[in-house]
Amino acid sequence: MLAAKSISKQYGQTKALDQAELSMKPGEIHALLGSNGSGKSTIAKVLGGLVGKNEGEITIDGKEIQLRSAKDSLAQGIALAYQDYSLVDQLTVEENLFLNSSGTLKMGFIDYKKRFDQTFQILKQFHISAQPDTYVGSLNESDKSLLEVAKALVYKPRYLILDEVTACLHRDQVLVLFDILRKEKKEGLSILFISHRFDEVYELCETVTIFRNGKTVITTDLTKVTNDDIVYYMTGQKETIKKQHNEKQAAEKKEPLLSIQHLGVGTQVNDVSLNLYPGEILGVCGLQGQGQSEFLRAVYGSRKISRGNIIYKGKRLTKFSPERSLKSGMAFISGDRNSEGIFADRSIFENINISRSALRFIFHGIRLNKSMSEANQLIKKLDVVIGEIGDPASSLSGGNQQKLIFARDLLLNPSVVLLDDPAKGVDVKARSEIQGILRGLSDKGMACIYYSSDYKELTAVSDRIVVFYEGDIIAEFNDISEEIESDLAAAMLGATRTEAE
Amino acid sequence: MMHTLMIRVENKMKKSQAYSAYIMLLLLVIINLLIQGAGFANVSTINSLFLVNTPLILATIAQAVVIFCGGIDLSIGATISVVNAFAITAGQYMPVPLAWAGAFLIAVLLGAVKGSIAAYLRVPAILATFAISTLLEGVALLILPNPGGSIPSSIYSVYGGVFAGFIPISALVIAVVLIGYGIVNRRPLGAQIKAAGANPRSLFIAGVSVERTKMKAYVASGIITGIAGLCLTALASSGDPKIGNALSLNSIAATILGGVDLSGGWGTVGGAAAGALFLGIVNNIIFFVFNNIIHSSTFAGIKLSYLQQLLTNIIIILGLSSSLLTHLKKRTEKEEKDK
Amino acid sequence: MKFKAMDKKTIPGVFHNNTFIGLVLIAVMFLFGLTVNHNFLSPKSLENIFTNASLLAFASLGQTLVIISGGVDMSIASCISFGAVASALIMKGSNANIPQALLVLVITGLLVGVVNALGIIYANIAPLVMTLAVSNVLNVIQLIICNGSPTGSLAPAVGFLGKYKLVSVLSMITFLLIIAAIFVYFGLKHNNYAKQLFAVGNNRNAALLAGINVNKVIVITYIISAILGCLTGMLLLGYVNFPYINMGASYGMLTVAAVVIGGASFAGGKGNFLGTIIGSLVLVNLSNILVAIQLNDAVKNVINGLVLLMILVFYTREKAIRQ
Amino acid sequence: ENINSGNSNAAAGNTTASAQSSAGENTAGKKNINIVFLEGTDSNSWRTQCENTMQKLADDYQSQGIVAKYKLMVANNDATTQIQQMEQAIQDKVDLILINPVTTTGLSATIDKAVAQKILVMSVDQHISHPNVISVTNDQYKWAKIQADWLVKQLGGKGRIYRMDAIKGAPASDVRAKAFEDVLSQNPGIKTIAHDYGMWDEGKGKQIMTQWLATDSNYDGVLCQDGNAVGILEAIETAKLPYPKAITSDEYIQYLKKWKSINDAHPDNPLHAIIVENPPSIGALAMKIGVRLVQGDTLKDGALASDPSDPGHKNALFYNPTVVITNDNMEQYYEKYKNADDSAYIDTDMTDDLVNTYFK
Ligand SMILES: Nc1ncnc2c1ncn2[C@@H]1O[C@H](COP(=O)(O)OP(=O)(O)OP(=O)(O)O)[C@@H](O)[C@H]1O
Ligand SMILES: Nc1ncnc2c1ncn2[C@@H]1O[C@H](COP(=O)(O)OP(=O)(O)OP(=O)(O)O)[C@@H](O)[C@H]1O
Ligand SMILES: [Mg+2]
Ligand SMILES: [Mg+2]
Repeated sequence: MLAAKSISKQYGQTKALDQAELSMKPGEIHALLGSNGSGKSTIAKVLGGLVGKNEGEITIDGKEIQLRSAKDSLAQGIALAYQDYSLVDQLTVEENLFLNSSGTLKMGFIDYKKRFDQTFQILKQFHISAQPDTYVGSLNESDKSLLEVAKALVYKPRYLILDEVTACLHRDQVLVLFDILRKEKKEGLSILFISHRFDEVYELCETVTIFRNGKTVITTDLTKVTNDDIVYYMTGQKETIKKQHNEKQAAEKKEPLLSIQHLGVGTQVNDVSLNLYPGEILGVCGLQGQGQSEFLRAVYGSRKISRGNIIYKGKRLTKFSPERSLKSGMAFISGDRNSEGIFADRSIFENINISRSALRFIFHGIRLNKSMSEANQLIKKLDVVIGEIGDPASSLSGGNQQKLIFARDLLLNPSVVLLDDPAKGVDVKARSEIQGILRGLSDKGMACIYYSSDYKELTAVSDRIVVFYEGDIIAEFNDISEEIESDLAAAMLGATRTEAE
Repeated sequence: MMHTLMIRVENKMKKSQAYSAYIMLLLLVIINLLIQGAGFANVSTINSLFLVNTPLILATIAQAVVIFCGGIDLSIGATISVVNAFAITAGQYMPVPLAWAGAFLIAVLLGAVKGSIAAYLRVPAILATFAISTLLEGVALLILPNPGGSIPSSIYSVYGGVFAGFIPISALVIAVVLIGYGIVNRRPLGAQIKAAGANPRSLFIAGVSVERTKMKAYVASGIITGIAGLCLTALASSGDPKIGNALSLNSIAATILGGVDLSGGWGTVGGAAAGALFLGIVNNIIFFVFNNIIHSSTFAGIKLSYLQQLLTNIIIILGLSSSLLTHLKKRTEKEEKDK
Repeated sequence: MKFKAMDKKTIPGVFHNNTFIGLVLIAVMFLFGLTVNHNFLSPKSLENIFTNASLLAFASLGQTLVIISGGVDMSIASCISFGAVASALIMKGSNANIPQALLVLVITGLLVGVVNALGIIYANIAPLVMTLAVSNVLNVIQLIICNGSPTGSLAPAVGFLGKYKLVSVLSMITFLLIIAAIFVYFGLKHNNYAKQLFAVGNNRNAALLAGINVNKVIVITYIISAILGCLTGMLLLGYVNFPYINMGASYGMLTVAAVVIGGASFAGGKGNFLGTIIGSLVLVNLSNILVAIQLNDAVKNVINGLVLLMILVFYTREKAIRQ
Repeated sequence: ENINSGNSNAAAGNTTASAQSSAGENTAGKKNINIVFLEGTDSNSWRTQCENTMQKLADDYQSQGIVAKYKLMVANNDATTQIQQMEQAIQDKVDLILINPVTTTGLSATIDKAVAQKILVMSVDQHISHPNVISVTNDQYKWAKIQADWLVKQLGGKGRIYRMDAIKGAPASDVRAKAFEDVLSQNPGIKTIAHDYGMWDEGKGKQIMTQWLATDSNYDGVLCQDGNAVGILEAIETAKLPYPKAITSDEYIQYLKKWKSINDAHPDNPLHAIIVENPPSIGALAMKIGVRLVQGDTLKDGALASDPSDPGHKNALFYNPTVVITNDNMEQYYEKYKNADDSAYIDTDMTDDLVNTYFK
């Protein structure tokens, strides 16, 4: 049994872990829950040897162990799949999997055939659509995420820690992964499963530990707690999270704000037409890589469009760039905050104000006091947990970073917001807050195109949902309720049953 | 049969990270053949091309290995000067083979020193090696205050000779180094070095010591630098404490010409060698054109020697831009893959 | 509001602060200089140190911006050389010709900056190598415009800027630097360009999606750097008093060192001009101490390298992977 | 005993013979000579002026039909580039290679190849230590000795001086430094307060001198090599200190003009300076000699001397500095040069009469 006892970790002013307790038993899948910034990733990294603890001890079967590097952890049989990956884009899949493994050596040299075969098997097992000699940089998010798990399993660990690996996976991929995990579990593997998706936790895990503010609140059997209990333990508040879905009648469909006609983007988007009306939240649903991300980026101007027209506020757009789109009242929010959202070394203040500064003449002056108070207001309104407004954004937890990006765009009062899986890795509470904010703004006339990898999230927030499949819209749902979830799931897999209502 | 072979070669080329470098080199060779004709394609021209450029080619390979692991070495030139100064000076007091072995070991040791500073002290390599290069320039002068000394002429005749009637011995040295690094690449270390450059955190997580890996890369680079220094000594057949200094910047330009990514983790040693050879051939063409084709001493009032330098640099910039080819290539490949 | 964070800084925090280490280092160097030569801190000596540090700081100003943007500009040295030679050629010793000289320097800076940036942005060439290649070209152009031997001379006004001493330790050049520093300090705090520059340097992709015209920022940055380089050349001409080929050659890597010792990171997104000024002072101090010590040139090189290395180890250690 | 740079049959003593015989067979009055000048760097105006005089001479020769082709190649201070250029010049079978070397020793193996092809190789401005190469240079030792002796005399054999050499390891700088040292060691009354290297960079010279003056302004003279004296005077003026009792050479016209203007400003207290020529026309001299050697002429016995850096060989042709400018004749030279460019150098035309003095 792997046990972490009263672990503390201090980052500058932030106490990421405060006497936290956690244990993993062989043959058990254990869930670790907590809101954004509660210290889940931190304890995972402590166990992985990537972060040094300040206090506390770690034991295996009662004996204390020292984890000074990832090498130590691997030697103790602990392997991790990281929330932000540990893959090298510049290397191939097989080089990544066997970066440090003697499993494929013959007399000290790489046995290429053996390595290829093993990699091939693994890719097949995980349903990853890549060749062993594909460069990892060219894989999409969900394949990377699966590969991250596969890489951890290559070490044949006794303890496997998975930090939000399902955050960008689709249902079918989740099922594949869970099958593999259950099989490993039967062979005695102990798994720690960190996630914000409760249904998956219920589906896979037996026991759960819940963190709040770096402390362990409870460790218990999952059968003994309800959804509401968990939320209570995570947040310390008794209120249930409200369903955000609004009762408002479908937006008046007179003048579309944005009209997209026969849009094509390279080979990813074939021929997409849709209208977006003021005040509506249009959900976009689809498996990973069906063209929805490219579609959103093309509308925003960061991908080149190859065919079709975009008519915005009655005018046909001719030149495209994020800068132009932003200036004309569009905003874009990506869920991939590390590479597309956050300026980690810059202050929270700068992170919030950057888009506004992009709107102005490049040498325009800034009135610090005015923007500072606006930023503070937004932070309060969005309930972002920060230290000082001058601290670097890297000092925030993932969910809070995501809220910063929302704050950045809200400052601009955009008329159209394009969202690419914006709540990826955001905890339930923050997610519902974000959805509340979006809803509030759309009531004032703002329109959204909202893509999410989680269709439950979509049914909660959208007025209307379109489904992308292989670069085309193959279905549209106008009446949103939880009942359509099964239809959505079917449509995502390409069931050509046009739900014209 | 022939056809499928061609396709296989072509595919392998396209997959190569040095794709553009090879194409560029080929292009330049063709241009040169068109200009100079048979004058270029004869054994003695080719031999002299390799003979003179082997130090640069090896320095570029050494530079590439350091760049793979996320570093850069501005002191390669000064290291080569130290090797040269030591080999010549020590050669006066001890048997020449011993002196040369000592000079070589110094380069290896210096590789280890640079590696420790970059890996363990974590000082940005570009500045650390800038400081080291100042230091080593002083050391070379201390070892050999004035240019001079000589080596047995037999060394030069071997180094400058040809094998089997048409293969330059100097090219064989390059081949040996390339094969040597190929062996490293057949061990996990090859990919580990690139991981250390591209994403050290991932390498650490894989349980491999980033510091040690970088160390190994710098030592490997030191070994190759040592060979480069000895080749330059053979070429010059004497000592000069400043002889290698220009190689630092030239080798960096050549690695980039060879398709190596300066930010680490991407490229091949073969590409690097091709990049260096590219520079050598540019010099060759420029000499030929200005010596044999252009017959006035000024052009539009500008001295030809200035135009000659201008043209050299412009060709180099064009060569550097050719990485555009692979860049576009990568982009389209990625787009296809996304599908 | 902005001082709040400062208040909380604990003592160990101060030790991680580059400005602080820099000042300590300068103090140590002053003391060491005193032991080598008891006049090392005389007003004249200080004036000389400050003036030379100011020249280096001017040369490093553009480099600071470029390094913040995540690049590096190796063409500054050749811009300085060109600036000196070209402005002497045009000024011909007369104040009336200063506007033309300035115009030519600015246009040249503009062209150099644009070419640098185009290569970096569109041909995807690493900044180090692209700017190095452009620098070679500019050096040849310097030779071409004066046909290998510089002619002309500086205007009296430029000589005044370069050599006039205001009071005791304060030369005109140092005074100009102080003004520039104040200007840049507020510029970096209160200007859109600066915010965008830091954002581009920190995360280029995110900057693009946040609506910043990334290419524009990069082009502007390299243009500023090249123009400032050319203008520094004019100032250097004022200081030295006459032009010669490759006057700025020694400034190349020193500007990079000054900026990085000043706390900027090669990864981009971090840095400030105040730090660069301190970095320049550290480097000029080192070189002046070496002038004060009586040693063989080769040994001086060795010492110079070793001390520089030590300073770098102190200052510019990158973060460990494990935290 | 086979440790010998290059041709094993070329014994140190009779280099004259081998250098000449290699080119001297049946070539009397040879026309259409092909010449390549391999220049190490053209990044200073001395070199530029040297190249220009050579180009002018080559144009003359070309119009007379003596020279068919004259080409200038620059190696940008890169030794391997220069070796490559020489290799190619050999492949092109030129008749005469003139070279201002990036490395004074590193070309020997390549030179052997040229010699084997009967190509005449001559070094310009810097000495190359190779038995078959005739180096045509200004006599740097004499250049420095004249000035050091003058300085000692000016100071009356005692005083405190600052000394600035150029670059440690650069042959000319080292030979001059040796001459300085030889003179100073015989004059113990002269005390060197500080010694540094000005890198042939006036700005660097100014910075060093300013620092010296800031810490110790009690000095009598400055013993410096060229490329620094103007900067040194600038430093003195900026520091508002009196001029030294004696200061040595810089061969810029600029220095001459500055000197004149100082003297004009203080007619009763002139600047005590000295200029010893280091003529850029040395390149033209080398070409003239080279062409005659290719044409089969023979050097006079005793024309060849040995260079201080290379005592083992007698393969140096020195140009003796004749122009020595002091306050006695400064006005006269000022008149001669007052219309020349500031960055030009004091020069001497290398006449055919002068060339004849080297030949039989
Ligand atoms: N490198 C760091 N420097 C400073 N503070 C950090 C660092 N990494 C994490 N923190 C802080 O430590 C706390 C715990 O962060 P951690 O990443 O463990 O949260 P988490 O539970 O994984 O959240 P999420 O669900 O958003 O991933 C947060 O307040 C975060 O701001
Ligand atoms: N027998 C082996 N089996 C598997 N991999 C090996 C073996 N020997 C070496 N390697 C791999 O080759 C690389 C070089 O090996 P080397 O033994 O020199 O250093 P190391 O194992 O990394 O370091 P350490 O000194 O910590 O053991 C290593 O990174 C390792 O991954
Ligand atoms: Mg986390
Ligand atoms: Mg080992």
